[in-house]
Amino acid sequence: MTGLLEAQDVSVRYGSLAALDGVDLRIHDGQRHALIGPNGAGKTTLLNVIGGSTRPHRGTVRFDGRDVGRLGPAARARRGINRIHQRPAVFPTLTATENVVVAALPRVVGRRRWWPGGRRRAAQRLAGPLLDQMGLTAVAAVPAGHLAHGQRRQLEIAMALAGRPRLLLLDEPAAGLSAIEVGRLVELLQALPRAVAVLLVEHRLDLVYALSDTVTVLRDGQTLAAGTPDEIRTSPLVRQAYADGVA
Amino acid sequence: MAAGTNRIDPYLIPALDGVAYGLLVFVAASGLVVCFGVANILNLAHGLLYAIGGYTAAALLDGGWASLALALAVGVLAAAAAGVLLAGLLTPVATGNHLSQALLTFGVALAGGSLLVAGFGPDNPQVQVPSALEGSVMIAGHRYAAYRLVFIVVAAVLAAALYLVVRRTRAGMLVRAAVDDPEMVACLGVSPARIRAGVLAAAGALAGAAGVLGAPIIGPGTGTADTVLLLSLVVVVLGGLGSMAGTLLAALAIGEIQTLGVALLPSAAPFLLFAAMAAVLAVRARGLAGRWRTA
Amino acid sequence: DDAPGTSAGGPIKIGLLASLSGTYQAVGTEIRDGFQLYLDTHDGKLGGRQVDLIVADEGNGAQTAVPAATKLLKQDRVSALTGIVGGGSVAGVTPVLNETKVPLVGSNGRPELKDVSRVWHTSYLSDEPGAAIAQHVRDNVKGSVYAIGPDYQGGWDELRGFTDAFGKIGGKLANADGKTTFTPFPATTNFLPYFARIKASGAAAVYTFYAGSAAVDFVKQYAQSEIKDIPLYAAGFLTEGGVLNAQGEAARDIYSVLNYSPDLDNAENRAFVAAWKAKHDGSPTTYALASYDAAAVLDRAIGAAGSDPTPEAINTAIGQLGQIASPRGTWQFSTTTHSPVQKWYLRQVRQDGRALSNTVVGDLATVGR
Amino acid sequence: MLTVDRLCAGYGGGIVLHEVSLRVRPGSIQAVVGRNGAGKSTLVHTIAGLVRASSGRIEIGGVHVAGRQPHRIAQSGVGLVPQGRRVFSRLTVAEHLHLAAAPWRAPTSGGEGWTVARTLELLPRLAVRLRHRGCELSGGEQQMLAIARALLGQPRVLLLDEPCEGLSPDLAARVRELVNGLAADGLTVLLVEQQLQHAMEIADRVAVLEYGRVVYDRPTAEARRDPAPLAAMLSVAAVAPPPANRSTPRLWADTP
Amino acid sequence: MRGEVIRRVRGGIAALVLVGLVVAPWVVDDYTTSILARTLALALVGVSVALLTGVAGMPTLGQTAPYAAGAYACAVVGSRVSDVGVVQLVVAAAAGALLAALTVPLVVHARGVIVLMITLAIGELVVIVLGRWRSVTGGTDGLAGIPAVRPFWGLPALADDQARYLYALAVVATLVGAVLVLLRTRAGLVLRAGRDDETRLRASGHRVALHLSGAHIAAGAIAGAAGSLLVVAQQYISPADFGFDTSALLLLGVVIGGTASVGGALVGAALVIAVRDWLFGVLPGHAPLVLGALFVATVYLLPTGVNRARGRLRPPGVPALQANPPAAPDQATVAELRR
Ligand SMILES: Nc1ncnc2c1ncn2[C@@H]1O[C@H](COP(=O)(O)OP(=O)(O)OP(=O)(O)O)[C@@H](O)[C@H]1O
Ligand SMILES: Nc1ncnc2c1ncn2[C@@H]1O[C@H](COP(=O)(O)OP(=O)(O)OP(=O)(O)O)[C@@H](O)[C@H]1O
Ligand SMILES: [Mg+2]
Ligand SMILES: [Mg+2]
Repeated sequence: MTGLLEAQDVSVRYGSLAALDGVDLRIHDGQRHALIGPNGAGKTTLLNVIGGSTRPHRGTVRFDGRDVGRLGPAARARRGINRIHQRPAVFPTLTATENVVVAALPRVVGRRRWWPGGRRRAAQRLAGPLLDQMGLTAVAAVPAGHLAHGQRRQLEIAMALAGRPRLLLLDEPAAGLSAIEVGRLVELLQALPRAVAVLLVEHRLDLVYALSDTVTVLRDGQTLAAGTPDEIRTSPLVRQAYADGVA
Repeated sequence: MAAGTNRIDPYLIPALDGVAYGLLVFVAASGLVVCFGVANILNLAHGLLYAIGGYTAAALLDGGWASLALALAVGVLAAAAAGVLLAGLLTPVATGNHLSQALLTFGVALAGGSLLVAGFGPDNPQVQVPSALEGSVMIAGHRYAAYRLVFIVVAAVLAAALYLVVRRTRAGMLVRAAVDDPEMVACLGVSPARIRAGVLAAAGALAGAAGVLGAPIIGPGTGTADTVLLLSLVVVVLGGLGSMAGTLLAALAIGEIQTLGVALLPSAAPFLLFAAMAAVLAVRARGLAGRWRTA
Repeated sequence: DDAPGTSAGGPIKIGLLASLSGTYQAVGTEIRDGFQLYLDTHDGKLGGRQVDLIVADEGNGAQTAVPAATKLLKQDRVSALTGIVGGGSVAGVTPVLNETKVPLVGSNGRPELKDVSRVWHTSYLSDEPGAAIAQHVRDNVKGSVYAIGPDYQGGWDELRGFTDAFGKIGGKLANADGKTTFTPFPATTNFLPYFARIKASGAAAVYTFYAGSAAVDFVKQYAQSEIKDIPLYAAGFLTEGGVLNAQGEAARDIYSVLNYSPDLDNAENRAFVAAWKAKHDGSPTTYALASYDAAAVLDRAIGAAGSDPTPEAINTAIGQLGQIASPRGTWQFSTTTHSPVQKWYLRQVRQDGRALSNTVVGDLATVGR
Repeated sequence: MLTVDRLCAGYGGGIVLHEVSLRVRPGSIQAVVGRNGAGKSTLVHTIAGLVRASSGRIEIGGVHVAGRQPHRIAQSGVGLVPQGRRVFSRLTVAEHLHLAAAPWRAPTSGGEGWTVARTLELLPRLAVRLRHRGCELSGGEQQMLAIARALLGQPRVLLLDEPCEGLSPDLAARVRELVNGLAADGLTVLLVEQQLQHAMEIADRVAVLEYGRVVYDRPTAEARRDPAPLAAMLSVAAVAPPPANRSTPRLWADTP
Repeated sequence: MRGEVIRRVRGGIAALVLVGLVVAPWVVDDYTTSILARTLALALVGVSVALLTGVAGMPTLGQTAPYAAGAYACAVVGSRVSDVGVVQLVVAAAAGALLAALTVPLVVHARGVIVLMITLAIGELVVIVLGRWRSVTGGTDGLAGIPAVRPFWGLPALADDQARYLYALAVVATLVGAVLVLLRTRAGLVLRAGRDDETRLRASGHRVALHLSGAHIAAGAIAGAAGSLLVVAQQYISPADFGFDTSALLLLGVVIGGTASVGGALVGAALVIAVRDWLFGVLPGHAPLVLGALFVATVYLLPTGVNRARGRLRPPGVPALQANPPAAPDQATVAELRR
């Protein structure tokens, strides 16, 4: 079985710094994969490469069997790669609802989507339930620029889901969320359709273990270990990696 | 060989003049580099500040060195004071809110310009260069204005000083930091309002100095402010908004386009400046397209 | 609103449109002051009627001139319009003039117009100065002449006047392709590259036309350039009025052609200059003179228009004025172009007491169609 | 000493904080927890002067500072680690440190002053990124920079708005340890933290903010003794027991 | 609540203005009517500027380029081909759109001040071409003697100021209505989102360059149509009508009106142009001084315009901050604060 996403030998250099150095990653349909590692390991960079906003120096990215290396982020999003950013990125002057509508537009389905205004209406119908799931109904009409930090993160998750992803890239989705919101997030991710693959970057290992089928550990741009959560949890190598990351 | 020299010869002086003219444009634009390029305050009254310097020069210069020094001092002070005034007026407008800044400073430029003309009359006043610099010198068999040669030195010094101040001093860092996030600068204990006043005062001083020194070349008059503003804006934006080396290069390019370019392609002269500008900016924007808002 | 024109002896409204702000403010102010001077020296009356002079600002060109003129014509309902600095402004105002049927006695700019039935100018046609000086240049310059001017309608006309007349009498242009060099206007502030071309062309003299700050730049840079020893001939505006003061020493010896100079020796001029100097610093310019003459034209025309000087009547009366005595010498309207048939003078910038001034050094042709 | 008394504040047309009162003694850490949007950041920003208080008092060292300009408040010794880092994107790390350093200000009572060298020792990753600009750093590196920036100002009062967001678990633990040490040196610390067990590790008092109101404010010890109300309020399963040894970084702190 | 009131008040004002505009020619004199007609044309360009500057986030100083293209196309068609208004409008709009389409490669990738400068250059280049292409444009002195237009086949030509004004009003109302409808579809939403954060918009799968090109061309068509109205209103055009100061004043007018609002742009641009034209008539020589002072005053007096231009602060009509806690007492506080 070929994977939904296959990244091979991905390398990204910034000047003399190798942010990623020959990383391989394979995710198949419906897989929940986590990416962990100390600060500056290259996790966000790898997400950027897969999402299309950073062009790798070397290596290929194939999605759904096709080489997407030359496609920009928009084209990849239309093929089903949706993401949230480490720093929540929302449209500040648009209301929360409008944010979700915009995110939903490119891949919205609806019977009347070819009619004038039809797409927008179809997207609008999607927004309400999504905001509700993220607990944002009360602030649906507030411009996103006026939301609290955690609310923005929740909004961006709703936006990513609105794009009907086949592969969801989550960069620290739980950072800054309170316990209740984290619980809600876990529920939501666990309730995702089985076909949706998830690539999760997270420092909170309890979440990683709870949510992922497989884990990759990055450090200094290289894959240090990969395996099931149980394997990773007990690997002394991984513990070492984190400890060194501090010193 | 001789034929070769002959073919180049007519373009020698335009090429040299391109350098001098480019440097003049750089000096005129230097205040705007600090204000807009570095501090991100769009000041459409920049030409007015230059004109203040120019009129000061016209009023005070009498052909002696002492009067030049005096005019320089008065021009710099007056323009810096105008800059501070402008900073005061700009207080309610957020940094980076270019359109509102444009509205306000354009208004100041309009009103101030007509006040200047009311004060000094609609005629272009005479500007007397120190007599030692009045004449022309011979270069490679061509006559060339001495004053313009001096400019090359002045501008070079200014460019170097600006670079050092912006890149190396704490003040320069504060200004750049305030562009990104004035609130966080305040949380470091520095008043963003004071930074803004300082920037506009410095920009005013530079423009005033440029106005006094440049008066013999781009003299004071009803259209001066607009000419200087337009050239400065072009230079600052072409130069990549705040990069000192880029600005200098852009100024030199403008200088050469306006002299050598005109000498080589006289029929295209009217189009040269704007066509070159649009092309360069469009090409560069395409290159930057990915980078623009990711940061 | 009262209809245009009023009962016998009553006041009459005249509209004056001139650039009182912007690039041409210096010219516009002269035009206003010239007209005002005539009124002041004639008890504020034209044709025996008290004048209600309504001034409006032309700004930088047609786009501000048109609404200002519309106000004068449609709201103030003036009986005649005068002034207007720019040729483009005149062109822009023409449709409104045609609609309201009010005569224009312009005192400066004059574009090409299809229909001049209601348009009169006391100044000149743009190609006349060049035509007037061509013969003199042909006689006195041994060699070819380089023609250079600003790239807009006024510049094209001024230079065409010279090159056409000059060519007809066998003169040769030094320009590379035999055509006048035009510099972008008003963008050109640096003329050195053009001077390099002039030098390379081997010209024996230069003919040019610039006005305002371009004239200052041109003359100052010329004096410092490598062609400073080549004689410079110009339409008189190059050294007229305030610009001469700004040019200073750099303007010395420049020859220019114009329909007026303050040192002309006739009774009208002595009175005019004396009255001017009593009110203003410096000498009057051709702009002030033309406007002064516009007032004189209106004075006589309104007087001749009878008890009800409607715009129509004034217009008809202007056409029948005949010879007009003026500080520039006597002149009259051409019946075809409605602009003056007048004498032109050769002037040179020379020391006059402490200051430099344009001194008449000879008479040129009488020109006008 | 930081005192907030019946403080009300908000943005534009509405009020976010309703009569918030807190009292943080020098050398102590006050934790503030609460759900997203409860008003924690607003509280911090109001103290720092970035949001205008509509009524109420803010006292720092006995001086009433509400209504003062933010830079004046900073000059009186308040340091801020804002949520979302807010590093200067166009300044290099070295420039950040140079700009933030205030060696002329007296070091925090009891402790040694913060120098660039000392901060780099604490956050070694920054040392190898000195020439990188703010926008080129990874999320965690930016967070480190924000912390370093606040420390270099030699604050007497430290406002920390989720300082450990995005830091790897070990580093987060080290930062908490550092904060604890700072408090021991006499610093006044207000710590906003989402993960209650982490807050309780070091805080002397815990306050819960709900819809802009303080609904709970007790010493940590008391909260540990009777965790039920707190747990109910934040709907967390239980409050973690006090760590055995507060100074050892616990590598798998998050392991359930 | 408050948003509702504001919306009502605004709607009321808009209706009043509209009624005022319709009855204006019967109330004011010919001069004012003719000025109004000209102003309407410029205000329509203002709408196109707002579309680009406020909605799409591409601040422009170059809308005079398609405006000029439309005006000259209309003048040429008017004097050589057809005097039917609809034909001229369509030709002018097409000319404007075409010019805008030609410049798309220059502007779509640029942002902020860079767009400002590129569009400035485009505007200046167009003016230079207009001044030199004498066989078609009449050079710097412009084109006069354009025959009066008849709105539709079979209708009489527009002979007086009143008729010309009403024609302009009808066209402007139709086009502005169309723009308002367009902005309510997803196009408007996506453009606003792109102004906020383009990278994010791309990450959601939108083709940003395509949207911006579309907006640019549409704005060009509107400006072109406005050009045809200018020809109708003043029967004379010259390069001076399309110079830098026109662009600058339009942009300022749009800023005053609050960049992102079409109605605001219409009013702001009209106000600035009308005040300028009026000042040149009544305060000869002092117009720039007064106009300048007015701009400065506007920044202080119209903070809403300023804030909305910034696009950060809360636009009016947004409900209160958070889901208010169940308790009641804070209602009083909130109400107090709002007063
Ligand atoms: N645009 C850039 N220019 C230069 N260096 C960069 C750039 N972006 C990232 N880096 C560097 O690449 C390395 C990897 O960064 P990345 O953001 O992928 O880390 P990360 O694993 O996401 O870390 P964190 O957990 O802190 O978010 C870092 O050291 C960072 O400084
Ligand atoms: N700039 C702003 N303008 C208007 N309202 C705002 C603004 N910033 C925050 N708010 C509102 O104020 C309330 C409190 O926000 P605040 O940022 O203080 O929450 P918080 O407790 O810090 O949340 P989080 O844990 O998500 O950071 C929220 O409802 C938010 O929508
Ligand atoms: Mg990261
Ligand atoms: Mg917060």
